[in-house]
Amino acid sequence: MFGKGLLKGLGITAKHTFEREITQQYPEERPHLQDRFRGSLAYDYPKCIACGLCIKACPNNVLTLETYKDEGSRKKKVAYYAIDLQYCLFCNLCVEICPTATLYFTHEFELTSYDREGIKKEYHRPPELVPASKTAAGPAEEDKTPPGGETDDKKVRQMEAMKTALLKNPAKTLGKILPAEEDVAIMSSLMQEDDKILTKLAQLLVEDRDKAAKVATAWVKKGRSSGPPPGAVPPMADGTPRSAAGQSSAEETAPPAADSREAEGGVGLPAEDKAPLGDEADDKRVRQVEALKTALLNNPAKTLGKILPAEEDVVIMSGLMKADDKILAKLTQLLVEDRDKAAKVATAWVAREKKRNPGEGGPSS
Amino acid sequence: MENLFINIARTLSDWLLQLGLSHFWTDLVLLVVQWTAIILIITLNVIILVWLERKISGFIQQRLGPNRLGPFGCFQTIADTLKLLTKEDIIPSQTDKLIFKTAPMFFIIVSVLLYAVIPMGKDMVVVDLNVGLFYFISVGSLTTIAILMAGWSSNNKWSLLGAMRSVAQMISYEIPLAFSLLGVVMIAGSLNLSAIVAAQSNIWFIVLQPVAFVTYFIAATAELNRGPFDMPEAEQELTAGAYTEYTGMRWALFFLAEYTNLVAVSALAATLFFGGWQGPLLPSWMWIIIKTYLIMLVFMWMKWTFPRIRMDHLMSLSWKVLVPVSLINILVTGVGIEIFKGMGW
Amino acid sequence: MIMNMDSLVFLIISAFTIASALGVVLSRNIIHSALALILTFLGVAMNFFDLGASFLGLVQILVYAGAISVLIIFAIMLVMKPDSAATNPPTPSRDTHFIGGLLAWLVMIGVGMAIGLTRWPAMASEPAEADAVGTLATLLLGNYVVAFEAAAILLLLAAVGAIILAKGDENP
Amino acid sequence: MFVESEPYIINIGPQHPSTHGGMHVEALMDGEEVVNVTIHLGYVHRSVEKIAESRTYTQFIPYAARLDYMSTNLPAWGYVEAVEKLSGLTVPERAQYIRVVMGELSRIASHMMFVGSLAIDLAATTGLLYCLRDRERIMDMLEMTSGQRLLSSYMRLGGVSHDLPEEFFPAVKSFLTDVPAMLDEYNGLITGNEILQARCNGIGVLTPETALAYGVTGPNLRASGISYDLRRADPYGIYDRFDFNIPVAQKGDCMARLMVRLEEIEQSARIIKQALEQMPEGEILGKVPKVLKPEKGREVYHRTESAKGELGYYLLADGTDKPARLHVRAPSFINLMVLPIISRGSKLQDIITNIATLDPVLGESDR
Repeated sequence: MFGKGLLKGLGITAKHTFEREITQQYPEERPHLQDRFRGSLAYDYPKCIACGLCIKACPNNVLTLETYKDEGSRKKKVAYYAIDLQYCLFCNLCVEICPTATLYFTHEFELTSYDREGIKKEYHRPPELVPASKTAAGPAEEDKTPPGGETDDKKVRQMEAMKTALLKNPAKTLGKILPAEEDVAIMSSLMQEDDKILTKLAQLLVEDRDKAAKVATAWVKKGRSSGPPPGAVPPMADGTPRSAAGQSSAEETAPPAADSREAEGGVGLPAEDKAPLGDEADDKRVRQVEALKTALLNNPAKTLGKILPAEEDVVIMSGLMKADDKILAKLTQLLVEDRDKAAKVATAWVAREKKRNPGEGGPSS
Repeated sequence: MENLFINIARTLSDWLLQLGLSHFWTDLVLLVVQWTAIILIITLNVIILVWLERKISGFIQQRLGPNRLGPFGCFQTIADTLKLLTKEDIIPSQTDKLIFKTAPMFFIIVSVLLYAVIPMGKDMVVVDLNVGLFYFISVGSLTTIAILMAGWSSNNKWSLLGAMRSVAQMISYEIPLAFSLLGVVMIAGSLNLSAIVAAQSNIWFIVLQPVAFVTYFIAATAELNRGPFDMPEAEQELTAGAYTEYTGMRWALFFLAEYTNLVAVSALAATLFFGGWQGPLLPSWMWIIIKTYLIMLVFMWMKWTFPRIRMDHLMSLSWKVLVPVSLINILVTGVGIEIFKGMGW
Repeated sequence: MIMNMDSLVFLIISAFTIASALGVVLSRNIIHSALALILTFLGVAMNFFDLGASFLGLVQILVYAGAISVLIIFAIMLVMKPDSAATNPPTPSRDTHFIGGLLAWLVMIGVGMAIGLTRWPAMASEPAEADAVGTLATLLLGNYVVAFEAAAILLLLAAVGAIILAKGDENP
Repeated sequence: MFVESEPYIINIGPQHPSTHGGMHVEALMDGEEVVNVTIHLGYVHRSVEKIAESRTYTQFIPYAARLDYMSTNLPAWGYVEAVEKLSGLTVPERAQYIRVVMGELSRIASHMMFVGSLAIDLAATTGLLYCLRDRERIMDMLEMTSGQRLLSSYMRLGGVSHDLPEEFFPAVKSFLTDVPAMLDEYNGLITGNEILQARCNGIGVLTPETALAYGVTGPNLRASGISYDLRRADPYGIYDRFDFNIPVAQKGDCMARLMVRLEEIEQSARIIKQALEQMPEGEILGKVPKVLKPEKGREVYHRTESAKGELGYYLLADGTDKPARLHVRAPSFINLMVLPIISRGSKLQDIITNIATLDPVLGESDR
């Protein structure tokens, strides 16, 4: 009979109207993720042996690896590692091929960001592990060293590994320098509270174990007597104890590049914090100068027209530039720094040239 | 409680008379107040209805529906209305601007006019017209023109197709709609809606005229352009049909008008077949609200269950099924009335 | 003439009707003309309401404004030229203007004379109650049933003819 | 005098609610009647075949999984089998069974999406939501096994990437038990609905001759009365070990295409049940060389029955670790080509029904 199917459909919808809703109220109610769920791709810095298999396995060029070699060593080490998640297919091929389980998928799935840079996960060699001889030189020199350059030595890596070890398994590591179990507990709590102590201890352990033992014992004594650890500074932006974050090292918890750099900068090394930034500013300048140079050579009329009013002058000036690289370099620099000055200088040059070579504005010397 | 609104009106008119206004001006002011109240109630009601429709569709689909703004998400529609009010009002350059702008207004005016004759409670009707039912049908037919205006002036193929479909559909379905109501009119012996309500004091006409009710219900769904007969919008085929080019508040006006029509048609169904405002215990205006809402729930239930019918099936359903059925219903009703008269009822 | 409510309403409605009727004639766009025609029909219907003949007014709305004008618009749309801005016939020359005006005056005079000279039968009885649908029904289905049915059959034939025409030849 | 009318063009897509992706259908209409239909494709062209030439054999697996994203495991499966055939790899027994289970689950997911999208294309929104609700259980199972819901890239050369986890078995068992109830619900809400029947019965009739002439495959072909299913006609994998029916309908209209798919859901459930019973313990990944370099000049064409029809991969090796040429015979693309033929003379609304029942996936047809 016509209408039977309609009524049945109505019955089904009516039945479901009074059933329990299956909606998950997402931001409040977190979805149940399966164990194997593949969220964000993450990288465990200390574990990486820089074999490059993941780079080869990746179908979409998501991964970048920059390596360096210590002097006198054939072993490659990671200087810089980046995961550009915007191209990631989440195919699991890199994770499967990784021999040391450095790469793994987390359950973090809210990966949106306001700009492309935010999607990229970058892992730099921590600046605080740059050897003392370099860090002492101060920011001026540091500016010229690109972050993660190839001149750093293996202490950085050692110290990083030591730090991780100290945090992950304090009992075992500290047990080597502190005899009493009680002391180990105090020391590990001190370390967790104060990054400075941690860094210092790791450095000492790498450099001189005896000294480390002495210093550690002193700290423990002090800590036992005065309660709060010596020289405890208020926690910085990233000052939460790292082991408390539940992650094995800082790299994983800090996705944006700038953050991770700052976090790894540690407490005692403010100069290095700013170094990469200054570097970037410098980079920018260099790029600007480069671009301007090209513009001057390719299209002199347009660029020079802004500082030289007469067309004739422009022709003369462009001839000068082409003839002499020095003039070109000087002019570009002036243009970037101070346009007025550039105009003055250019006019002077043109006037000189005119005097020297009246009638025609060809190249002079 | 029963005479709440009547008392308010009476107090107001007494007060105005005391102020020294003549009867003419008092009536005029009262009329303005009544219409303002009706328009306000309609707008608020539509806001509730949109929320209700979204909630109902959510429950039917085992979802929650809007639930973020206010308790049970009941302020969601208000937020949406605000959004629509502040949205850019785009008028495409190749449109017939005059008609494009007036179409939504025409639609909403016609829809609001429908309320004039519906008895919203005991002695609560704006104009107690002697031919109230006929008024409802003829004014209701004007909505066609509004959709036609919208579709034609948009200068868009989807819009025109939607408008054409809508016109064909509405003209065809007016006939079974009017015919199905004739049975009720014959039994009640009047076109006056208050008289029809009064005639149902013993028995509701749904019992006497079940076939007429079913025909009316189907034809009304088509007249309302609601699923499964939502030809003019038909988003799967015509993107948004006659309303494709409309944005912001103009677009919202169409929906306001459609929901206004929904309420009017449901209220008419309640009046004609379910005893209107009659009912025990609760005040009369409460009863008509309850009945109207129940009928609207059925409309929504149907919309969210059924697929859309095809255009030619729609037409043949009207001409080959509904018209003959409603004609037969008129015949049977007439014979029935004569038989009952002969038996001396 | 004393201004009272009734005459005020009448004036407003009449002005509306005449304005929209002028719109029908003067508009350059034929669709606008057709839509103005709907407004004219509505104005006439309002006049009926004003006179207390609601039934007649509603018939005017349902049949003319609701159905006939939609058909007119349909017909226009189906045969319309692409340029809708100037679809009405072009403005006639001055001579045709003159002749047209003269003809219009003649018609008006003729109609006026016909109304004035006709001997209207004296009102037989009291006018029927306003909205007396019952009386109308008795007349249509009682006294004039043959004419009523004849008209119905005529309309039916017209409808069938239209369908045959629209369907076209099955085997052209 | 008869009314003469002028045909006009209606563009459905590329941005349109019911084109299932970026597809442009140009319909030449005479009133509401369709005179002709022209399909314009390429809006989702990703040059997948060219990408394959710059990817190693393994690296292409996730791209293959993105061809037909509605049944992600089936196109990936077809691809890995093609490569295995090309380089003579063997697949362990257990992996074969896991592939069958996951593949058939994907097929059910695709068909559920078909039923739901048909429902919403005919404006029965609720039908879609119920289908998606049930499909979600399959998605959960895919997530359990492979870690991804939609594009799981679960297949690997020589096997699969993960073994089935413990929690998978109760989930799949309860799903299989519920399949008849789900089908009952679809039949009540969608198939049994008279309006839908009126819109599908006798609409878009695809005759067996046309179907064969155009190379239509899969459920669309079987709905036209030709019992041709690669799982039976040219069994690949271990399909010869299972007992299942090939649903065939005779009419070739939209309703037949719907019914065939509904029955296929049932048959897939049967296959999964058998596969789970027969599944042996063992390895899930065969021995695969670290760098796969098939000899130069070897070529292979391998075809599998995907949810949409015969999905074939042609591979040509050039001695390196990357294929010299990959061609995909995409069933969606070929099936879609009959749309003009079955739409001519019907109504505008039937185009929508026809697109929905041909079940194209634009990722696959545009590649």
